[in-house]
This record gives sequence, structure tokens and C-alpha cells, in this order.
Amino acid sequence: MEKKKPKKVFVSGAIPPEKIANSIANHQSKTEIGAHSIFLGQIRADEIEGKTVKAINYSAYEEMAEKVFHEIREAAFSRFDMTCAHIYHSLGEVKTGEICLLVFTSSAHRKTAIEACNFLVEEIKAKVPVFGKEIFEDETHQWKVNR
Amino acid sequence: MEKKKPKKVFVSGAIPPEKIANSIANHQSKTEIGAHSIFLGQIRADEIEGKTVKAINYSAYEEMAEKVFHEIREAAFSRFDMTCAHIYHSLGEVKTGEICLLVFTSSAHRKTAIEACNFLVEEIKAKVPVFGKEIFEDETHQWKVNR
Amino acid sequence: MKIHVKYFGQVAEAVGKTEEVLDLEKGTNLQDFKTRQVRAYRIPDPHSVQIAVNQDLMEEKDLEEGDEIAFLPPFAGG
Amino acid sequence: MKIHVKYFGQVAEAVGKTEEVLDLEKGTNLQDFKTRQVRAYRIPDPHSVQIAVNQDLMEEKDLEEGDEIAFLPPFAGG
Repeated sequence: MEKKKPKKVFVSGAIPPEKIANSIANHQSKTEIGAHSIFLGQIRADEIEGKTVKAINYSAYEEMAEKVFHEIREAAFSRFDMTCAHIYHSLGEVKTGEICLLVFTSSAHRKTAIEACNFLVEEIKAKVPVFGKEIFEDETHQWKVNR
Repeated sequence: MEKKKPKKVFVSGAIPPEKIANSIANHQSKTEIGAHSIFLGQIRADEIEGKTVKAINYSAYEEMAEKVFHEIREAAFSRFDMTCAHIYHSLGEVKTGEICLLVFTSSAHRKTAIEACNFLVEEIKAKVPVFGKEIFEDETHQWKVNR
Repeated sequence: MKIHVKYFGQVAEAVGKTEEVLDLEKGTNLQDFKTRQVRAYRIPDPHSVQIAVNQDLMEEKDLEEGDEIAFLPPFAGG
Repeated sequence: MKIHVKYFGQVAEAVGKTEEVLDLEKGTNLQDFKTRQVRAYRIPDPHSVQIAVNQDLMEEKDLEEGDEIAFLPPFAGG
């Protein structure tokens, strides 16, 4: 039997709001679900030493990142009684105000969905080899570091 | 000076996924936001003594409920450094698989958005006079109680 | 004195109506009034029923002319 | 023995390339190799740079023919 290929997490550029609406609509046939928890990361126009961020350009060690995303997702399924979990992350340029990360969990009960969503967000921030170049309005840049 | 009228929380029937996409799209101009946390309640097709829930019919002590929603929202703003908070709750019939509650919080930082969203969900479940009649497929019913 | 009474959810179902206006003796106590209604309408599981007076949850109060008393079964929002 | 080396983010920026193939002495130790590259390319803030060998984070290893070594600056996903 062939192993099911893990779903790709990376998308090119910003994640459109419609993608989120579609994800929700796709779950309306799953009537064992009672709660969805969604986290969205949005690019902030941070001001650093008088310069304002206008975009982040994301790059990644893609093969390893997709592997780690898959491992994190599997860990969440073994830890939480979830019905589904979806993760999307941007690669390339994402402008301020646009969405760069979508984490979407569903479960029969709210606490499970919420805890699983938080777990995924923290694990993604800590473990996935993604790099972010903050581009300022004057086209200079600095490298983002997760806290 | 006239006091700003609180925004209405109740919507008639299910909350469409497009409403959520619109809420997200409306926040893309707020570039001080770094994170959104969203909770969605969905009607579950619970099986109780061999009968399956097909819908919940929500009713409320509307004037008091809108007042309590407003108080909960104000309490969340005084407790968490949020940029925005939106709450929508269904009244009337919502079928299994459809969305009956949307809580949407935004903040510069993820932990604030997530904690504020959880706070709102728990407060809503505990304090708002909303009543739910679970309708079974044979048209009999029972009354839902929050745990 | 006249008071407005509202019933919700399974309480409204037991009572058979969603509201009524009652003429009470001045100074009637809230708990006494609740007990009276629970008996009169055989409201089930009365300990789970909370009372709001003029949209605030209350356990003790001397009722006044024009008060709005709501009988609220367990909440089920969300 | 040949190994494949990949550089990411600010490390790639400092190194001036994103990958290269190097011919190392058999049994070269991972930490020694990291130190060598940090010096050769003046990679800034080397303590913050993690190394993955064949897509797994590692601190100690004797490198082998065909290994893929990645220099990973601090993560910034999400």
C-alpha cells in the first residue's frame, strides 16, 4: 500500500480570505464537529528605528519544512482528539495587512479545538525552518526572529 | 454627546462562511494587527438515545443578551490589549454543520488575540441568556444545556 | 402593583406562554414570587432557573411597580 | 567525500550563495565543519545558527559521503 502523500503547507504569496471561507464551508458536511479554532498571522507594519515594514519575504528549507509541518500535525493528532487540522504558510512576498499563516483545527468540543490550534501555532513558530526578510519602505531590510 | 450604540450580535439563522471572510478582509487595512484568533461554534449531529439532532432553534432574552454581550466585550477590552473584537450569534434555526457562533479577536501579538478569544467564548457560554432547542430528526426536541 | 413577567426556553414551554402582566401586592419578595410561579405552573428543575429583574440576574429583591421579571433556564449559547 | 551544503536567510546573505558541493576529508566532524564555514564566510552570530543534516537538526555527527548539511538562522515562521 502506498503511503498517502502529506498535503502541501506552503502557498505562494499571501493567503486570501476566501481560502479561509472555503475551508470553513468544506467542513459543513462533517456533522461530528462542534467547534473550529482558527489562527491567522498577519504582517504588521512595525516601525523600527524610524523605518516602517512594508512586507515580509518568506523563504524556507522547503523539503525539511514540509517534513516538520507533517510531524507537527501528526503530533497534534496523537495528542488531541481532533477531527481535522489544516496549515497554510506563505512563501515569497506578503505585504503588511495580508495573511501569512493559517492554522485551522476542528473537534467535537471547543477546548480540544482551541488547545490543538495553540499547540500547532507554537510548534510551527519554534520548529519549522522558515525565514523572514522584513522589507522597509526604503527597500532596506532586516531579518525577522521569532520570540 | 450621544453614546455610541453597541453593535448587534444576533443574526437570523446560520452565520455564512462569507461573513467570516469579509471580517478578515476588512482588517487588512489595520496594519498594527499581527494576529487574529477566531472561534466558530458548529451544530453537531449528536445522537441521544438513538435519535439524531438535525438542528438547534436558538431563542434569547434579546435585550438582556445584547447588554451582556456588550459588557463581556468591554471587559475583554479592559483586560486584553486588543485591536478589535467581533461577536456574532445565531437566533432561530441553525442546521447541523452550520455555524451558530463567531468570535473574532485581533491584536498586535498572538498570545493576546488567543487569550482574548478564549475569554470571550467562555464568558458567552456562561453569561448570555440564550436558549437552544435541539430538534431531532423525528421532530421531537430537548433543551440544550452548556457544560 | 403591576409587574411584567417573561418566560424563556423550557420554562416558557412549561408555563405555556412567553409573557404576562401580573398584579402583585406591594413589596412582594422575589424568592416568594419565584416559588409561587414554580408551583402554579409546575416549572421543572426550579433550582436551575435564574431570575433577572430589569435585565440583571438577582437572587434577592423587593419587587417594585413596573419591574420586568425574567425566568431564565440554563444558558445554551454558542 | 562529497557533501552538499545549503545556506538560508541571513546566512545565505553572508555567504553569498545558497548552496555548494564540498569535498571533505572522510570522517570530518559536524562541529568542526561548522566552525570552519563560520570563519571562512564570517557568518554572523554563529551561536544562533542551527545545523540540519539530511533534514534533521543535529549537534554532533561524523559526516558521511552524500550528506546534506543546512545552515539555518533563527526561524521566523508565522
